[in-house]
Amino acid sequence: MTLIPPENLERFTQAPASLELYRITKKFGDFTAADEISLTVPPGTVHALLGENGAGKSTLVKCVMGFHPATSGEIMVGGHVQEIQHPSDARKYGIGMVYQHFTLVPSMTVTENLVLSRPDVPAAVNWKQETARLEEFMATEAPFKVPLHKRASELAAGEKQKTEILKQLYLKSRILILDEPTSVLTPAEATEVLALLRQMTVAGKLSIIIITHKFREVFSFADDVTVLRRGKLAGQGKVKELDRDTLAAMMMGGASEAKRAPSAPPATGPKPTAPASTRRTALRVKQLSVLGDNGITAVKDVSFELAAGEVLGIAGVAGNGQRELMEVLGGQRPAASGTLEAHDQPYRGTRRDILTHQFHTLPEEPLRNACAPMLSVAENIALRTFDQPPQARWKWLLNFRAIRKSALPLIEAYSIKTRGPDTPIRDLSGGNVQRAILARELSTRPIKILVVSEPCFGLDFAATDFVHQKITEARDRGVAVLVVSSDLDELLKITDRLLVMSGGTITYETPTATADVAVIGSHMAGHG
Amino acid sequence: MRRLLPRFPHHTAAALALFATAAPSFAETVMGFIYVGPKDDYGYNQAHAEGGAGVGKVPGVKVVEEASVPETNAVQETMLNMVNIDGASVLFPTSFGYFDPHILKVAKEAPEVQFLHCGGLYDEKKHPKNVGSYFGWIYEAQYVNGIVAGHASKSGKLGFIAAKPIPQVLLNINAFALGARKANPKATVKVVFTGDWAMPVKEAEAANSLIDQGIDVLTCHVDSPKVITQTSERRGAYVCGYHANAAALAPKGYLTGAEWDWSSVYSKYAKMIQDGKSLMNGGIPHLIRGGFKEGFIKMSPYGPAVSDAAKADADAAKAAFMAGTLEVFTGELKDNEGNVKVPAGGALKRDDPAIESMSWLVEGVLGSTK
Amino acid sequence: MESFWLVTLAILAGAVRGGTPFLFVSLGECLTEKSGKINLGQEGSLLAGAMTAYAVSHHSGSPWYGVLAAMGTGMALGLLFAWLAQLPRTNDIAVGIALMLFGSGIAFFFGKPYIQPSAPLLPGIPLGAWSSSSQIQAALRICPLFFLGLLTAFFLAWFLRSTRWGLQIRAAGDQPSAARALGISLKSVRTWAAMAGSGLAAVGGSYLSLYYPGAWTEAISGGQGLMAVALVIFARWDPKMCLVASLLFGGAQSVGPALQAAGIQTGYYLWNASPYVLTLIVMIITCSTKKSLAGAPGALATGE
Amino acid sequence: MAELSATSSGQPGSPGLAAPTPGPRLKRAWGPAFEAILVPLGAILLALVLFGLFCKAQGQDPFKVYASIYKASFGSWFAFQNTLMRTAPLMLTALCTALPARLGMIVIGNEGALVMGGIGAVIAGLAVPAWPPHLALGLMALSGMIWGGLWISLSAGLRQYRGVNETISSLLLNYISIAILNHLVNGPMKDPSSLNKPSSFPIAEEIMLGRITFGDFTMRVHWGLGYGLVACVILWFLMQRTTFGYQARFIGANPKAARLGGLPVNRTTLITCFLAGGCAGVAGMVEVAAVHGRANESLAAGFGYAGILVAFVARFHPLAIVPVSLLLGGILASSGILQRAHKLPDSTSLVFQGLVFLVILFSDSLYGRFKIFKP
Repeated sequence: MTLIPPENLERFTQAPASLELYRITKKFGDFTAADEISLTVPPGTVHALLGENGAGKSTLVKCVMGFHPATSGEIMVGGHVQEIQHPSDARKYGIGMVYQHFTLVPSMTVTENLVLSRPDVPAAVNWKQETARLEEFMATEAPFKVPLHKRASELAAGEKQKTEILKQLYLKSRILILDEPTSVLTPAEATEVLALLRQMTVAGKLSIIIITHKFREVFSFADDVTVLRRGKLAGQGKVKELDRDTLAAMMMGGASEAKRAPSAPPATGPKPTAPASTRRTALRVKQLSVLGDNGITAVKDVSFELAAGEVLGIAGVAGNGQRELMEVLGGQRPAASGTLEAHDQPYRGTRRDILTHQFHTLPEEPLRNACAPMLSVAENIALRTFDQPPQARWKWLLNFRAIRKSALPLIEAYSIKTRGPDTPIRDLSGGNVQRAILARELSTRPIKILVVSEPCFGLDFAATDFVHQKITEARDRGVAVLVVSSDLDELLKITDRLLVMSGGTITYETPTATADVAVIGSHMAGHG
Repeated sequence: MRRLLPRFPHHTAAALALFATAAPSFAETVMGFIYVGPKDDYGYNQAHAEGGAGVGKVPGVKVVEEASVPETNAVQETMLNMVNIDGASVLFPTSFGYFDPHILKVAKEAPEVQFLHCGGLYDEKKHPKNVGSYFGWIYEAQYVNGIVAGHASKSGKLGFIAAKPIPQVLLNINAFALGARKANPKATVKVVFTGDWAMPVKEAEAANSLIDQGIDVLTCHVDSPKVITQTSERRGAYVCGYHANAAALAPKGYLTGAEWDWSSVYSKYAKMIQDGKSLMNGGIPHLIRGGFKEGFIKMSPYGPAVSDAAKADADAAKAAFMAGTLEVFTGELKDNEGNVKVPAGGALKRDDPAIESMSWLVEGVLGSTK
Repeated sequence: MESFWLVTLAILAGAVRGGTPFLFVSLGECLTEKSGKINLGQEGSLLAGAMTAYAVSHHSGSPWYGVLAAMGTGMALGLLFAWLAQLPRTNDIAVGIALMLFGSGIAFFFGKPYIQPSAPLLPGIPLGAWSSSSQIQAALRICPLFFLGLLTAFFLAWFLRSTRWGLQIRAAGDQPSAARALGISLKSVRTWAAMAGSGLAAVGGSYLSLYYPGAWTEAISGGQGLMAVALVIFARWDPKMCLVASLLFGGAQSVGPALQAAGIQTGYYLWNASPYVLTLIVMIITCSTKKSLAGAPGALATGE
Repeated sequence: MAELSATSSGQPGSPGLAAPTPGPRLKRAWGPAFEAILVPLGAILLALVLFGLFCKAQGQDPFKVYASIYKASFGSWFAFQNTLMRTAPLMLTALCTALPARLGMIVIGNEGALVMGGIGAVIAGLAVPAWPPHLALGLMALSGMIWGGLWISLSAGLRQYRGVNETISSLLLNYISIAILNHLVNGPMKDPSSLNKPSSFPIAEEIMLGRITFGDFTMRVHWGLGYGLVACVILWFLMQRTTFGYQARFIGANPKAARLGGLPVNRTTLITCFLAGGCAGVAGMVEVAAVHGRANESLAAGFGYAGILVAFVARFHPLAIVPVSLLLGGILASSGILQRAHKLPDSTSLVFQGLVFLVILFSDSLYGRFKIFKP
């Protein structure tokens, strides 16, 4: 019961294959998601795939993986044209992928997950033998360790990501596709993992395609880069021969408003002069502890204060309790202990509290966390106002005309692309959902406290700029703003003060103006 | 095995059609039969359905029937349908629960139709004229069952599996116990109530737990005795039947059984109606009851395990019932809590209303009506 | 002392007798739910299985053909379930309720001619032949299907833990997106699981009609198929626990009659509800809004 | 489920209808509406064809069978009244599944809530035998509603506060409520004169729910039909046109997002489930006050389970429940004639219902598949 015949093993480990894509096109109905894209990954190299959300990176990669076969074009592995119709085909040719969303089965142990991922899972598994083999693999080949006996649901995000990568190594994949692999890792972890993978390519064991939007990773890690924009090839070349500006230009194309983004920092408004401590505290979080989905404490004893007219940022690697903290602030999750106070009064997240304190929350992944997908755009926008006149008469009778009427100008102002206010919001694209929710949360006045999480995820540069500007404007009006983001650059740009969250606690605090990125990074990693 | 339910639709209908063309002047009486459960349940409903099938063979009678009609509005609707669409002039809604309020309600709306209800208590003062009720004193047959069972039992412990502690059921239990104690004065009858008319698994479970306690003769009062009969046969216990003949299910252990003979009852009604009698003109009495003597009930043939002594005793009792000289409840009778229910020398005669509202268990019955 | 053992034995025997159909339906439901769908139609499979088994045994003269035929019927209904429940925008619970109606309708309709006739029943294995006591003999006369169920429980536990198909079923039920990424076809995995599960339920039905109580009537099931869903929760989706839970439920079913036989006469209507109350209490104690039940397949009732 | 709120919330833009290019506009405005009508109609047609084949296989002429079904359900004023009588409890019990479904819950405890409502109504009716009929009926309805409502609220509460799956708990509660009913009518509430069918004491004749009458026009159908219609309309209005309904629909679509808006998720869920159970409870009250006059085991006659079927076929839309109840009422009302005129067994109606339900569920997957309905 050998995993792979020894002679093949020899071949795989000795000679990673090349991967060539030739004029790959993928259409969904009338929509062309990837348009005649070609790229080459020579053996033993790292190829970065760069582009904004919706640029077609995932579509392209899924063609290679056989999730949806390309409409036209050819895929060559090791110089031979191969038909990849199904994920099992991809696996046959030694192509493996590490997804942004984990593909581990939560209720299974790491061992079970690894065995299940094999293309040749034996009809009956001899666990003793498999465990011995895995332990040997861990001891000899694996570049990092994960606990084999733990259930996947008990692993931290970083461990999960490592398991995913180990899985591909265990499967002897010769070509590895990594989809934003570092988004859940601390900077130190990210560097470690990428360096190890880099070593393996240099040693001639792997070829890698890495999907990313972090320039730093491209420059420190990749040999070649391909830039996609709106489903088309926007640029390609050796990393050594390119610089940041060229890459940014490729990503953004010629659009004028997009060009402005990197050169003109949006947070141009005057920074507040008075120190935060002298202004009125809008939101006070006191020794807050929260349980995660698995019943394990995700947020431990977190306390901080947010003053009116201040933008406070919470930095941290995704999965360190930010989501749970956000959910408590949004009233979506009960706190295990601790209290919230808004304007020195206890805050419980009831509708009355929300209205009194004008406390608005904009969570990440709005379609999942902030929308009623099958209700219309207008009805979704009305969430904050539906029980107020003119949308409601006598507090209980809905006035649909008013609801639609007040949605129309917002659709216009936030350029939400929809067939009309009555379209179900789930029919909208991700970016437009984000805009609709932004419209809802930012348009009601007078807003006093604003909590946002990953506000620019999935937005293009122009929209990102717009959002940042809105946040800054709000701050200048005296709104207390809390921004949670895993994008440190964004936080550095728009916040006045920064907290770092790691392992469910606040580990570091610094004014943004004097922040040292290296120190923040080490706190994010949990080594204070 | 013998098919207990003849498939009447085809040939009967054909015969009727022939008859109708032969004697067109003869007015056809349409009789509607309504059953609360499926009509082939080996029990209560089947007994009535067989009766219905039997009366269907009488010339000039056409039978319409509907099974599995719940005791709700549905039965009112079925009755009205039978009257309005099928032209029924006599209805036999056979389940006890059809009477109040359903039959009473519909009877007021269709005063020309006769409603004959099985088991209901007709009250001249309260109920419409076109309603009548009939029922059989099947406890007489259970008494005979008891005699045979008392003889057959070696341990003197008998078992009775019943659905609910209602008067009809308690009557049967008491009669069975009295019969058994006639044959064996030390005999006891243990009762288990299952709580529902049709719960095969519970009935089998009850049979098993009774047999485990050394009980060697069983009988029952549930909708379908099939499961209990089979279980006791498998466990090597004796069984007395109820509702219909189930000898085929227990060739070794089937002693005898209390059976209905609705076919004869319904044919008698048909006869009276064809003679121009009705409830409304007083030709048909509103309350008809009957036992062995009137041909309402009968016994299954004795099984191989019945001793000659038992046969003699049982036949004697049956003959006394036929002659009208025997009453089951004669004094002195105590209930199983020691209260005297029938004083010495007295008797609870079969047409005594107290019979049909019995709420106690006779001495020798292990169980409670609560 | 001897009588104590007799009573204990009788209770155990009752649990085995009454618990076997529960065992098959719950194992079937467990398998189906492990793949990520809830099949409330097990009641329909159970009834259709009971009817088919009895009918085929009657015609062929062999109860074992009856059991096989029941399995076939159950699998056909399982296929219907799997197909409908996996169409876009359908809901597995609704499909289950519809199949419950349809399956019992079919069983009652085609079962009419088989209520009366006798069919050869499954033989019991006389494990108590050594004893002279008829109680012991009766208690230890056990249907081969119980041992089959016992084997199935242990086999299923091993199957889910240590076989390729078992792992794939668990993956499909726990994290469909992961299963898809692994190249597992959710459709075929769930279809097979639902078919096997429904087939098992039908075998449970064949036990009812061919062994205990051993007759085909329309009231044969009394909702045992519906209870399977509750049983599986009770057993935490663990086949071996299904065995325990089934025996417990089988025992609970006989508590009412047994207590009366022992002289406790009051409240048997409430006793009849004891398995349901017990399940509800267990659910109330073990469930939590803060985390999902240990062992619960992640994709259950998510529509995924 | 998903389509329903989409179509119901999307009001066709009527102002544009008079414009010179009606073609595409008409389609945009009415395409989804056509789809919402034609797909279920097609499904019912398919079910009829399948059942026809089934009858054919049983040696019956399907057209004659359908002629009989029509005759016995809608063919005459008499038959139609039969259908209407069946319709009343169906509408009320269907709401018990339909309302919680708007919150994303599948409640199947209709039968139990009906039984509890019946018990509650009898207790109230027995307490006030001498009250004026209207008041007494009102109190009985209220009591039935409260008992049934609390029963389903129990399921809802267990879900919201303990995470117990509401489908399973409501199913278990069905069995438990029937056991309670049996216990009560055989014990504490038993009328000793209800000999062979243990029942509670009867409520006074004067406070029974009467037949529908307008002047000289009298129907055989009791006022329960009116209760059902009114409940459907009121609850449609509540769910579709009030802030409470907006909250409920928002919670149903995404409870997490609803919490973000500070909507009282637990309270709305409990109230909705209370109303839902209350409807089934009123169905129980109607059965008691208009039909049985007392509580006994006939209360659990399967109306609850039939209501689940109606709710799903009506896609949980309170107004759609009215015609669907009428349809199922017709099918149920015609089950007798299948036995009497065609000698088909009593389970034929069950096969027919199962078939209709399966085909309707299948048709749910067809929405959006036909380009012709795309706006």
